[in-house]
Amino acid sequence: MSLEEQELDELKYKIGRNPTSTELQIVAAEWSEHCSYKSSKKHLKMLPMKGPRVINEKGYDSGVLDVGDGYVVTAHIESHNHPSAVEPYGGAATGVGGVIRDILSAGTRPIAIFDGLRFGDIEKDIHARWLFKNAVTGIADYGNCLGIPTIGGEVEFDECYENYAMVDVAAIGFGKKEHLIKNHAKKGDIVVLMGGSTGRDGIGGSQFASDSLESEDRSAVQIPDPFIEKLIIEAVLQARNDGLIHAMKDLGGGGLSCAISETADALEIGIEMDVNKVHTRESDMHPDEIMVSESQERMLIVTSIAKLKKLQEICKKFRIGCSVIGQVKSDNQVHIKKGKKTVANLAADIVANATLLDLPSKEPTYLKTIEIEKKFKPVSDYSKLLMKLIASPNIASKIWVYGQYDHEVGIRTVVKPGTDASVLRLDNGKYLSAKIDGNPKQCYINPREGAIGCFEEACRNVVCTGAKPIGMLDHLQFGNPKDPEIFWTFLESLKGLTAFAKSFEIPCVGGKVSLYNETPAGSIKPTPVIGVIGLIDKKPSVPQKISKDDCLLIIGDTKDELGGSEYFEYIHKFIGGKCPTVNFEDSKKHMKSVLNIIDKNLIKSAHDCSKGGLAIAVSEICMTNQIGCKVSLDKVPGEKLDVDRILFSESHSRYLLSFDKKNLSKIEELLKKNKVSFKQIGQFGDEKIQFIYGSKSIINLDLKKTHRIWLHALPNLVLHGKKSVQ
Amino acid sequence: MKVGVVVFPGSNCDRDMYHVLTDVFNINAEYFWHEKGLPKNIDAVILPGGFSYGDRLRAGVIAAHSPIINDVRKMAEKGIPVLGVCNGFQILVESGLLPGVLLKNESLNFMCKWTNLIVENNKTPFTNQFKLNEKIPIPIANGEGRYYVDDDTMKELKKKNQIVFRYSEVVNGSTNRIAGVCNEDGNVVGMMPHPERAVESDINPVDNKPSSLIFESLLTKMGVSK
Amino acid sequence: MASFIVHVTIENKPGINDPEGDTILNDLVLKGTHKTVSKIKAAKMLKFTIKEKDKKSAKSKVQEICDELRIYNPMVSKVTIDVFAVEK
Amino acid sequence: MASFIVHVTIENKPGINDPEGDTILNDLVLKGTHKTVSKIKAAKMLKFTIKEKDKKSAKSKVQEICDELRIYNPMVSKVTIDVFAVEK
Ligand SMILES: Nc1ncnc2c1ncn2[C@@H]1O[C@H](COP(=O)(O)OP(=O)(O)O)[C@@H](O)[C@H]1O
Ligand SMILES: [Mg+2]
Repeated sequence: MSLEEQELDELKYKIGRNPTSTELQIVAAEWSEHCSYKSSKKHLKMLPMKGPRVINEKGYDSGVLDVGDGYVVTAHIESHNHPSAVEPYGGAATGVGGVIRDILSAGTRPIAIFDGLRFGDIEKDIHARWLFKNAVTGIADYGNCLGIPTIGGEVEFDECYENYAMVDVAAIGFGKKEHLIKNHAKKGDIVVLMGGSTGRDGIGGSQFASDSLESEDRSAVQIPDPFIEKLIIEAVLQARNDGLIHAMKDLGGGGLSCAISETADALEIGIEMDVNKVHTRESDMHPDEIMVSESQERMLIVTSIAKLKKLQEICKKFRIGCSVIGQVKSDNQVHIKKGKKTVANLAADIVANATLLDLPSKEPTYLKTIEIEKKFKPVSDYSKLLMKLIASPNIASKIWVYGQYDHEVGIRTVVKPGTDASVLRLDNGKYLSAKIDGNPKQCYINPREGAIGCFEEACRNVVCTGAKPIGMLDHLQFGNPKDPEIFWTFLESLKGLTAFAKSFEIPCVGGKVSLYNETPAGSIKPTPVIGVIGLIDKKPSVPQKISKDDCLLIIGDTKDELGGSEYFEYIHKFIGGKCPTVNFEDSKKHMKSVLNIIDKNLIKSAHDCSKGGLAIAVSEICMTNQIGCKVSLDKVPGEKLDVDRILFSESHSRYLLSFDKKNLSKIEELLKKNKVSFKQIGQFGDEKIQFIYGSKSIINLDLKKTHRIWLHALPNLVLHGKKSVQ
Repeated sequence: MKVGVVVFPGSNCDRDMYHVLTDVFNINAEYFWHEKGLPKNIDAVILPGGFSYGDRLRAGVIAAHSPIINDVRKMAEKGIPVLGVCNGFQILVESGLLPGVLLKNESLNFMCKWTNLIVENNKTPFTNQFKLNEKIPIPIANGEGRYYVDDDTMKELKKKNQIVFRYSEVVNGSTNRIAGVCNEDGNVVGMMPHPERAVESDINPVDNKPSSLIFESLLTKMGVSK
Repeated sequence: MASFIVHVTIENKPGINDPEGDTILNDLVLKGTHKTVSKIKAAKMLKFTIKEKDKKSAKSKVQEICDELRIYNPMVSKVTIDVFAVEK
Repeated sequence: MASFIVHVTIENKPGINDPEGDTILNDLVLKGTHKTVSKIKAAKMLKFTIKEKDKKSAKSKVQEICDELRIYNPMVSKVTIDVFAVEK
């Protein structure tokens, strides 16, 4: 842990003396990129954070949305990339733990987990396979043990993550508005550390997240203990019900240093604490170690002396540690003692507010030529090609992943993982829909349009369940921000997200920035991951079984936008071309129309077109419904394109609706009225996935065989190292 | 009539079970923390699913030593209906109230999926409303759900009609596809699948009627008509 | 009283299948170039630190704990107990 | 070529916590009457049966397999490898 030289000078100047070693550790932890957001904070302000449903309170680690009838939903997203790259099992598991405590600290019960997983090319790279397999087990073991359903996520493989791991975890909480923690404290209140013991694990952790992997501190491995976390959840919620919590913060990156200084700063109080009072795992821990230890499963609670006894009883019942480590003072100082001796005494606002940077940015040179396409070998057999794509790791069914996650516990899961967004029922009769999406391949080609695309895709997924988007979470993951070209991609993505959020009036309710994501081969591709939360007032659109003679209709134009597509990258091994862009007006019209149609109960299911394009989206519908379909490519709306482009373009704002023939005219009428580009392109029946152009057969795949390959491709690869299609 | 829902450190389906008992079936239910005793006026006991003690050492083994298990045992001896679901089943097995053991699934992974049960014994307090061989669509969610007994015990189980539920397909490698068993008297039943996740139509994608019969059987046994 | 380290190894009885060992063998080891391995068995070990008057009582005490608290499930597993003196 | 049994014991490195061992100690063993136990550490063991020319090469072969296949993560765990000759 160390400060840069000018930061050290700045600290000396601000406090007018040389810092003690403990002060240095505390400040280094808090001024790290991970805790202070020093490179990004200035710019993050551009995101719209307000909205009629958004509830803002000081010191919340998660976003809060009012969902009516006295209830709130909380949401947060985090990543645990560096730790997962070193120890995928523990890193991914403790990633879940961290985001759950953010939800808990607002005073809400966590009700859902989402995971976004990205690794190197698992077809070639055995190490990537090992990382993937263990990260999935880590998430499963942690979330399952907590009894919080993991109801959705995504999995993607790309060479840019070689020897690395991107593990994003989002969580949603639910509770009564009156139970929200109001985060306040007054002089004489006491500060309690609750949960597991403080050990040497994770020392150097948050710094580690801000350094590239080469210079990692390998002692920063965290061992997950979901059992303690489960007990903390129950104890905290009990204490909340009994009104015992004045303010609360979870311990994450930077450990006690960050929790104490941020609490003091946010609540405008001083905190005096004694490291001797912290329950430690080992007896010989130095104050510096205690202050920066990132031992998991701990919460900081401010309460009053009068309420302490009840709090201790609760902790005793749940057999978790509960130590009074300090008091609230009126002087705005963070005062750390060891017994009688002062080891650190700093103004909270100095510690908690690192000087923000204004880093230079410059358009990367690679972007100048990225849109130029190369000539590909003509495709001779589209059936074979589609089969290959269906078996590819990015497209293959992810049931091997979410089948290891308990996605039913809590008995809220109305729409289960496996299609688009998942849906939870809430206690006020409404339904919540959510999904996270990223697309580094497109973001690499166009950081702005790529990020907008992720946002729109997450919205589309939520809209397919009949939900109106009410909030967004962004997770901005990039390489070294000091590289102006990388910083430019960060800014572009952020600007894109801001423009979309403003135009669609979807407030950003939370987010996270993760920088310095570098592998030995260089920076990762820009990897923003966007979570969207939607609300359904009446009934969600639960996919109904499609039957023979039902119709397939597409909304939205298919354009010549194959840059970053699975077709270019997986089939032709080509990175480049024109990335799909979102036309905001069309996008809104389409969302509105789909919601309208769902509301009128006219369809059996809606599915969005995304990764792999129309060909994959249609195949997915066929496979999940166990029914064939015949699609006429010549009918697909949009400019006139070659067959491969119609099949595999990943243009946004497209939806596939499946419905009973009798509703066709009503749907057409509604879409015409809304001036939406659409067309009925297919009909269900038989056991073949077929694409034709005019009278010419382009693709003809056996449904059962395709389905089998789609289901088993991923486990075959991960467990047995076997490719399903050559 | 009153049903006790036993809660261990790490139980996590207790609230789901409580919700189903009270909100869906209008049954008077109460939570009992594992360190407490069970009062005499309890008419049935349910051990819900979860990860008691984090599944450490073996699922259910540490909870099986909890003080409350002595009371559960006494009630079981008196013929009071006892149901263990998932981790509850594991605890009943580890405390010797039910025969057999639950081993790691053959896939070695946690499995969360919907499957079908076949009713093999419709004489228990939790199955008296079923027809024999009736099919129940229901989800499983466990890592250690592979039921195992040795050959001799298996013969006994068959002879004494102690196999209550079987899976309709091979799910996790359980001996004879066993998904649930009862004690010799039939009043203590353990099952790996989660009936509480299947009784409400909005979260059951197939058919919630069959699994509801598990709770309606209990009501019938208690002489309560719904 | 002296300190002892007691290793308790819990493994499946012969005849009970061991999917974990089999999977490591078939999916990892034999897939590679390591053809000299013919079997892998997975077991769990608990290392107790215990104060007893001698090796023998350390062993019998731990055996008692294992039986009484069902550290192993006698229907499927067996235990092996090895005692080591703690070096001062 | 001779047959060897090789025991690979995988446990968390010293200083890294061991929640499983702690829970078994505190919630099971110490709840009872067995107060002479002061620590329990949980570990995993794999028993390899392998044909190699001698003890030494059996050991190095198994070590190689464990490293190559990432049977354990050296960042968190340490392994101990013990070789035994198979009695005929
Ligand atoms: N890592 C994961 N964890 C949980 N669910 C996942 C994961 N990856 C994919 N899924 C689920 O699989 C389904 C398909 O995922 P994906 O292809 O990303 O959907 P989409 O293309 O609609 O964004 C979704 O229901 C998604 O939630
Ligand atoms: Mg989708």
